[in-house]
Amino acid sequence: MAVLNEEQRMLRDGAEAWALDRAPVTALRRLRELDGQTGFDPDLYAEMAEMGWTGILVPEEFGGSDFGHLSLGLIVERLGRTLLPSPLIDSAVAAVGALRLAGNAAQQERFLPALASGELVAVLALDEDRRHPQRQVALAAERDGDGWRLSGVKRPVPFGMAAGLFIVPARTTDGVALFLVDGDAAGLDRRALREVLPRGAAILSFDNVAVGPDALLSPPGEGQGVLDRVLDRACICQAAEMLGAAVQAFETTLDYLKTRKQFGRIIGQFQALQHRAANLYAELELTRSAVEAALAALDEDGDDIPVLASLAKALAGDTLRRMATEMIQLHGGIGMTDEHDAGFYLKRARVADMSFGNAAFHRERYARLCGY
Amino acid sequence: MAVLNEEQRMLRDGAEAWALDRAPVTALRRLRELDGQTGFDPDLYAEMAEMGWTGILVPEEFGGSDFGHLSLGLIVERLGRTLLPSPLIDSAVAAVGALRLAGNAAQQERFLPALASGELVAVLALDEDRRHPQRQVALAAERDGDGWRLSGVKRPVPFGMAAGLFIVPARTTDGVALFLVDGDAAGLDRRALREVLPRGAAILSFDNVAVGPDALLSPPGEGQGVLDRVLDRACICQAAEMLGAAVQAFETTLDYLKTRKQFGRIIGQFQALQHRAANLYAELELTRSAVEAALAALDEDGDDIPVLASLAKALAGDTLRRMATEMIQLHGGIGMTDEHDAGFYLKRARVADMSFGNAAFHRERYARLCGY
Amino acid sequence: MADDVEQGFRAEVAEWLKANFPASLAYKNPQPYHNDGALADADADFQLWLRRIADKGWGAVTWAPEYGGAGLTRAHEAVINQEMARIGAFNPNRSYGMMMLGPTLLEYADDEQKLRFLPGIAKGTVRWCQGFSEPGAGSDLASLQTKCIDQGDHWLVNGQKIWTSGANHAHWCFCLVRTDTSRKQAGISFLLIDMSSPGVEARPITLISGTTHFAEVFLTDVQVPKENIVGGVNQGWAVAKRLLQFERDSLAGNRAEAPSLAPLAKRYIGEDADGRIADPDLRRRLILNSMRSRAYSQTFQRAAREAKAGTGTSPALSAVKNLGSDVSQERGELIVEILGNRGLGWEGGGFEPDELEATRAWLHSKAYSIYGGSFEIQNNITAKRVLNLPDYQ
Amino acid sequence: MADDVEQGFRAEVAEWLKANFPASLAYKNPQPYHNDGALADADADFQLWLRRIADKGWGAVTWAPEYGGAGLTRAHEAVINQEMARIGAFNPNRSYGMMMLGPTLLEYADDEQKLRFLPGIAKGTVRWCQGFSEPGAGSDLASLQTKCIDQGDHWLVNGQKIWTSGANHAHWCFCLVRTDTSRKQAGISFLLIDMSSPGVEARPITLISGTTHFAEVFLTDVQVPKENIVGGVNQGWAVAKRLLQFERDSLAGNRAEAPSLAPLAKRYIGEDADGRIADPDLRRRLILNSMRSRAYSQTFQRAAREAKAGTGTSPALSAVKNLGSDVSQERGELIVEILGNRGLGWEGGGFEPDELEATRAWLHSKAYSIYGGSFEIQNNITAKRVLNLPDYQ
Repeated sequence: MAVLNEEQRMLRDGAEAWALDRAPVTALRRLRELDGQTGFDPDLYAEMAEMGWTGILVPEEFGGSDFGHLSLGLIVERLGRTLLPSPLIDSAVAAVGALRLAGNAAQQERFLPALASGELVAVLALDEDRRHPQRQVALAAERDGDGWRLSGVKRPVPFGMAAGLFIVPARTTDGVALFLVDGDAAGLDRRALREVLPRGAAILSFDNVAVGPDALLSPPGEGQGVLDRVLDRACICQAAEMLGAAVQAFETTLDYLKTRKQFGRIIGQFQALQHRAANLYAELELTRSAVEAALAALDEDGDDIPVLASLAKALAGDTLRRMATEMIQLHGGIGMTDEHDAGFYLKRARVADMSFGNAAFHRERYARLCGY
Repeated sequence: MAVLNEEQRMLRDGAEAWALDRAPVTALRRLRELDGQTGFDPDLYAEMAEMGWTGILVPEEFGGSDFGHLSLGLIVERLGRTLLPSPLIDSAVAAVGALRLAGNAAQQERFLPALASGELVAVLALDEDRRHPQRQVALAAERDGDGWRLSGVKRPVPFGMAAGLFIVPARTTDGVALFLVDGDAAGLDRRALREVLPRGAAILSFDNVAVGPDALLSPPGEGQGVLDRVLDRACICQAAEMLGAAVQAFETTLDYLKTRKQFGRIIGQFQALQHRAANLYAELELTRSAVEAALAALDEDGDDIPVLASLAKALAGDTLRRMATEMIQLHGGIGMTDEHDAGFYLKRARVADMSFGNAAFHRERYARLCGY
Repeated sequence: MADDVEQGFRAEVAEWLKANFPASLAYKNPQPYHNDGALADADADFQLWLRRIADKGWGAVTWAPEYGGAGLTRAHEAVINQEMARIGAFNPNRSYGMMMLGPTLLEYADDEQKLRFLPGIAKGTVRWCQGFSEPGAGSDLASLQTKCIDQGDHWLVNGQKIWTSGANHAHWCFCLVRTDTSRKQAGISFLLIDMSSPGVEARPITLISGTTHFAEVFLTDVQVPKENIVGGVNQGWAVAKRLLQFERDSLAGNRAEAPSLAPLAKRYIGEDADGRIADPDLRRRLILNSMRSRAYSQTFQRAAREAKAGTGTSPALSAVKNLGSDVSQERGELIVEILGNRGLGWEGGGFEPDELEATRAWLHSKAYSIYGGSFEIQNNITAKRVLNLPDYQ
Repeated sequence: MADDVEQGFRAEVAEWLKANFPASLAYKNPQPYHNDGALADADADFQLWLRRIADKGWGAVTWAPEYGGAGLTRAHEAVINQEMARIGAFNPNRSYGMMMLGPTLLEYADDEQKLRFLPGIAKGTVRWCQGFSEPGAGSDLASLQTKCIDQGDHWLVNGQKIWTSGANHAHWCFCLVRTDTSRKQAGISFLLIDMSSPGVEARPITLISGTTHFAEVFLTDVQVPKENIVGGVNQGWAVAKRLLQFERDSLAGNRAEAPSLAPLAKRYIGEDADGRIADPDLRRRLILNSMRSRAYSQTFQRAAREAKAGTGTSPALSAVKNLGSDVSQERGELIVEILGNRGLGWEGGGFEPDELEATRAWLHSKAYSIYGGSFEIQNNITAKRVLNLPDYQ
């Protein structure tokens, strides 16, 4: 575990206590059964905002605390343990990050306070169908007077049914630009997707959506650079959340190994399972190191952030998938039932891996950055 | 184990008995200590020839038995168990294969009987320094009257110090051609290499070596096609030999697990080791299937030989390496000593993997052939 | 079978198939991993096909006609299977009864039981479920608790079963029950229970894949006729072990031969300039899986050849089962990774039916290494029985 | 240390290093995996460097001056290490005595023993070897048999040790001996034996890598002074366990931070049109190893930070050791695969010295998961002490 200051310890302990009390896995179950399109519980999000979590990356002048990424990472790790669906990473990390990196004074003043207070949920509308786009944005923006017109499709957009604001990378004749698009913009159609786990995913169809000049967050040619930096932040926080889920999957499994009896023995006595547990523990420790190093690098503005981000996201992706798979296997039949939580960890492993580029994408990115 | 006919069973049992009696691992040790440049024991090779093994792929009219590749595979698997170094694959499979596939009547008459009787050892001079060439032969052949002149370097050439004849792929202006070059040709310099295991490897330097028109085995443009087919045969037999080594490494280790005591127990009682042994057993069975399917395809002249060859060679490479590594690990300290045989299996794993293209090469080849 | 006889039979089969196999079912075997009858029930053409096969006796080609079979040889069966495969047809009678109970009854049942139960299995009219596992017992089957008390003219059964595949669609259940509480394996009997008996209740269990393939079965004061025990009182363990071997065979057998994923990957991910799948990291894992999958299928064919020739040591089924589940679970993971965001769908619009099916199949595949003897149990068996490694105690 | 004090000390160190570190040794630490003194002995500049460091007290920076150290803090030591690293210098005193025995003596030895043995370690003048393992004992250290009998004025030692690193170059040996045959762990003492005593014979063992780093040590009627037992008679097990912890630390610590293999791979294999290592299969394995290697090094740094801060749960050393050996063994395999045919050389012409060295290092690396507590033992420790999983019995 990282070396923390007093503030960070309080945040972490607060998040842990709150998650246990307010956001156990049953919160996810409830959301699934509600079959709503929001993908998260607005009341819980309001509580999170009240505790200041949505403002942790927002400067104090806009109502945030500017505590930094390590602090936020500690919180999402705790929330990740019980798989709480919330737009915290999408909105309070990615959208806040984009506005801080590229927003002009007016844009920051307009949106950052609302994001910090949790009143506004803003998300990236990034993926275009099958996978992470990797510099191949297809949604097109054309100049129209002093504004722009956007056409194309983004999917899946997490929390896309509920978000009030989208940050939309679009292709222009001069390169990628980022736009701020209102959720209720004319010509913007949203359709809900039912995924393996609730996260309010949507298909966004932009049919000649007109936006004004004040919607331009990052001008053509500069958008990709900003987007890359935003995605590094999102990846690292997403990895922290995945680490939390993996830790919980491991601990739940470990508890089971210590209580379940088969053939007249506690199954945790079987050496083959002991060694598997030991190897999983080692993987968890590796992943924790990568996640914490990346979070620290963000706060120190280190120059190897892209490498550390890809490392953390790739490791977290593999570790969580492996851990969730072993969770099911070691639980045996009960782990295959919907009644047990194990399946949720497996599903989350897949969804989280696909968010902001999967492990394969980040391994390849790491390789390119490191000259392989 | 493959379903065998009576002839094949006799060959297999004969090879097994002979290998145990005449070619235990001490034969390899002896060769190493002799520090000779031959890389094999000519007396043992003569015995092998006497039993007809060198003629198994040679037609009866040239003094062979034409028993086919499965028969030869059974023998090399048995020889592989005790790691006997011999040019059987290089000469009796690859060289014989090249002469049968491409040789004219005169060439076949001149060389096949001598190869079948074991008097002549012929090998491919294939690799050019670091790795398997994969269609990038550098050694050049230029026309000179009605003959040719060869210039370039081949290394390592196994049994290159002892071979009487080389089959040399060379680049011409019209594509790859194959040449037959006498071991004592003027301008051909051979220098011995000391490798981790004896196999008589040499550096062959061709300094304007003049050969006559009768040295042309495969004309320009046709050489690569012949070479590919020859290499498929060599790969498959090499994989059979590696399977034998892996089986022996496994069985030796299994015996050790059943006798070695630690903490007051036979270590084979420890479940973590039991499961590792079970997984290794499964890998061995997979590899055996791939090897036997490939051998059978050769004898049936199946049309997926290239795919099956790459599959068998890649699997055998990984399996033998893994098995040899586990052999050392499970033997503990004693496995690290030169006195124990484990290190020989590890070294053989690496050398055999590099022969005729390593596992990575064959995975990639398999992938290309199968459209990945 | 002589070559010319085989030729004649083959032609006959081809002709019959042409006339009788419903075209709508070609290459669409609706029994992929569900196998609980629910899907097949809904399809009229499937029902028609099942009836035609049953009438022909081909639901159980090698069984005697009095047991509902066609009384033919394994060679005939092979020809029928080959001819079916050629046109995308399939045997509609791949039920638990057919794959597991039938062969077991042929070996252990008395004549009366055979005549009574085999025809329903061969014709596909009676659906069976397996009542082995119990809550708390898991892989340790022999610790089962369901009580079966001799009441003179009948057995009285009380207990609970779990992981009973297809219990909510089954007519009968083959059960393990405890007829002697003083001994472990030697106190178990193999009992056939009519699911419509009073006191039998099946409650479906929803799996992570959303299917309700399994059920819990509650047995409360269920009366079962005395003659429904197979293999003798307290002799059920041997019967069960044999049945589990048949199960292992059929589970492993189901998973040989899988089509290449290269076309799917190229469709979803694209190719690089060199014609390779554009994602190099995923590509390598696809290659490895393909190679293992092919070698697995070669292993299967080899085992079959060797079994036929009765020679050599065949690869142990316990190890083969683990290889099979490993290869197919990895395949399931690879497919959803290929599908990318399209592999995250659960239901409803926005996803192709194939995509939704792949996601469910991926989730379901996690069961391969749990059911039918878990990965760990198979490894124990391999270590002990194949490698002869000593027990811990 | 205040910032300005540190600045001053750093400048002082840099200046001293500039004046005293032999240029010929820059980036050429001759102690890579041999560590038996044989190589270092042969190098005059190395000997010079060792003497200069010893005179400065920097062979054991934090030890008290009466023990041959410089009496400085860990912070000073860190500055010295950083300044050395900057110019490719290194501590020439990384011996078994320094890494394992010294710290143990500091905790367990009496004052007289400390004054007698620590200076030789700190100055690098006395070389030590470790006499723990015995034939037949392997990982089960506590079953050792070497007898140590109280003869009134001395101990009489008889027995055999194996895997004694550097025994043929060592002046002294720290041994585990049995002073009580009636108890297992509680009958073991920690004894220091002069290798020049009559009855001590070391026979080198050749390893698969060709090195003779280890030896068998035969102890025949060896007389050892009574005062050479550390930590008390029959109290040796605790001393040994502590020493093994130091060993684990140093083994794990040795293997953090490894330079990228990409340049080597591109040199030996070439690049594709896209600038990638031309062998896509090997490339992916290189990437995975690089990622794990980096995360391993991050884990090390984290453990150090956490240990310093005394907060949180640090990753268990047993698990870290296994990760470390795994990553470096894989690296060894990758390097010889990169070298291809050039990775098959043993000695003599036709190979570059670096190539031969890589081949030997690959073979030697197989020992990482065996010595200092095997992979299996470390996993047992993790399962038991870190994860609190129950024992089998």
